[in-house]
Amino acid sequence: MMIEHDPTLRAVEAALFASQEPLTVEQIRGYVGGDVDIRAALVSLQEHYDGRGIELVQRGKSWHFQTAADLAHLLRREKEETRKLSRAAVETLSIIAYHEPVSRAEIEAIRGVQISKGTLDVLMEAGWTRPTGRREVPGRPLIYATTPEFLTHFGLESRRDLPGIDDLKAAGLLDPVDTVFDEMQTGEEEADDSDSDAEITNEVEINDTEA
Amino acid sequence: MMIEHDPTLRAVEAALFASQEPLTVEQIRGYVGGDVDIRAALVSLQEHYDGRGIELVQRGKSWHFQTAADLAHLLRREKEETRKLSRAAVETLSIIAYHEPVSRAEIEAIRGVQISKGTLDVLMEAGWTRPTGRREVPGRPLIYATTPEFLTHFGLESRRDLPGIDDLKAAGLLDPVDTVFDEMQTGEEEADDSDSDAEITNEVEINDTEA
Amino acid sequence: MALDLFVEDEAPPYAEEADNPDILKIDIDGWEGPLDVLLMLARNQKVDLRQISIVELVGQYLEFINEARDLKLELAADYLVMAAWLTYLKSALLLPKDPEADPSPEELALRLQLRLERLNAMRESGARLMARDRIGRDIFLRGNPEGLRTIKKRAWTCGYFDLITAYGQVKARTQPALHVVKKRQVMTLEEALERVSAMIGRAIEWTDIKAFLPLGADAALRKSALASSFLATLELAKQGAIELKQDESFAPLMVRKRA
Repeated sequence: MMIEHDPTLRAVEAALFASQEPLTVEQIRGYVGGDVDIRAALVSLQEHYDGRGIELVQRGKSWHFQTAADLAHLLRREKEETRKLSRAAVETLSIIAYHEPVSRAEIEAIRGVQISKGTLDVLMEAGWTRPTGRREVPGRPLIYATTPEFLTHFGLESRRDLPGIDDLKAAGLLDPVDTVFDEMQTGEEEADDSDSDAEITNEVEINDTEA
Repeated sequence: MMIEHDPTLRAVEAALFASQEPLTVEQIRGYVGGDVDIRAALVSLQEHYDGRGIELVQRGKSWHFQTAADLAHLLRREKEETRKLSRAAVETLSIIAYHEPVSRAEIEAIRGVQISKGTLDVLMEAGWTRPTGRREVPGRPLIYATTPEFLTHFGLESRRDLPGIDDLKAAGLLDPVDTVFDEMQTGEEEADDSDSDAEITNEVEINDTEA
Repeated sequence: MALDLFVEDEAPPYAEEADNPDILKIDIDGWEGPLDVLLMLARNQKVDLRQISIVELVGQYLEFINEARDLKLELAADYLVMAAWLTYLKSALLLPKDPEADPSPEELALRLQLRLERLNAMRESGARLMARDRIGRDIFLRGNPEGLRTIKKRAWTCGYFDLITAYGQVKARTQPALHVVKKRQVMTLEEALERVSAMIGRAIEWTDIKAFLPLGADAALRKSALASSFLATLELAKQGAIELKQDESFAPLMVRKRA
């Protein structure tokens, strides 16, 4: 028995299925044609595939089909993962992702060590980071950010889905140390202590610094 | 709402999706595991995908997903690549527009330069000129004219809207740079040549500045 | 410090070595700078980094450095710089307060603690990121996509101005050269007759014909005027209005009104 499926839905499904790359709504429109509600079709498809062995996901602005995460144990291919990122590269990637856009000097300030030549190259070669411009400060250093491929690879809909990013932000852990001190100073001068983040302690043991 | 799908079905679906090659029942079992009815899952999946944008097909002993055959036309997208006409092509087009219908030899005589083979082809590919017949002279050369698309592209109602030689002269478009210079020096008037529009001269030198 | 970009084992050295002081001492190359070592030591205190004892941490770091020296490991300069700085910090923290110190040792200690927190946050985030279900490891895209094809079609463009300019240039380049005789200034016989008749009334004495030529005229006009005026004087002489004389060949031609 052949069920009549919605032609737009079928076309969007086929395009995403055939594509070697994730597709944006506009790219899909290029294949499917002009005057149809592609977003609605995507939502409808996403619902249809929910819970199946394949799922339709959005990563950044792009959509793609992928296997369901819980089936990883059946499909995992160990041999694919022969090259693992070094600790330096993982930390650098993480700093770029959580702080972007960020300059090399800023990365080094957090890691307390210079980035060895090649670490950024490896991340760029993997397609996960790229320079996005220059910081308008003396020397105009390049600033780096993550790419759509980064979101795709790590299964993130957007940077807001980075693990724990909200907590880190709330705890001020994404602010540079200097900024924290500047805020403390301002807080002191104004004798305004409403913001507990900016509280300074003169205790040697720094036991009760609220974060 | 998450529907509970059959685990075997999900696993078979994911395995077929991720595989780079069609899979036999035994190969699928390698992923999905031992004691399940893979054949039943395949039949069930095939029914599910019937009429969708994707279909599950059996070729010999192997199974694979493919995009629905009737949607193949959607998966080819025409992309326009805009290119500017070469100088030779623009000149040739302008000569055809002002003198049509005109043979290749006549165009060359007016241009003072030979036309390379591809130039007329490009103008025909662009849809702006076409052969309209043959000149009844020895060799019966093809003669070319502009098309309605030509008028549309340049926003002309008819060829009569093309500026005449006087207009071109008034706009300074008829003056080679050195002539303009001479005029500034001598303040001389040039002889009037108002009806040279349709004049074909055979007295031009073929110089070798082919563009 | 040797640093492989891709290493076989993702586990950071502090994971096991932290519990094994021997490896810790020997494997100095496993550490990425003093801050890395400090973070490992801080984590060994097994308290929240916000409650870390800086004084204790400094002690542990100095101990670490001394052990490395005992083993005659070559320490990079930055480890020693950090050791010196921490020694200063520790003493400043323990000595009676110097109100003049700026920044205060407490601020320096807090800065260190904040830096450790930040590095730790990124290290943990990196680990969580790497542990996600990743494409190609845990999750798979379609193995054999048919691919979407793009057929390129050339669209030619040309502006109207380009079109008419091109024609103008073709015409300008290839128009047959037109040779036009320049309009020259001449004096016609009629003009000369009129002019000489008018002027002769004043010339009672013999006068050089050149005196009848227009003043300030260029050479070409003078030549034309001379020829026309000569013809005019001949005509006037014929009519009996004037007399002409020339003393010898090529001498000036003299004219006077007939009495």
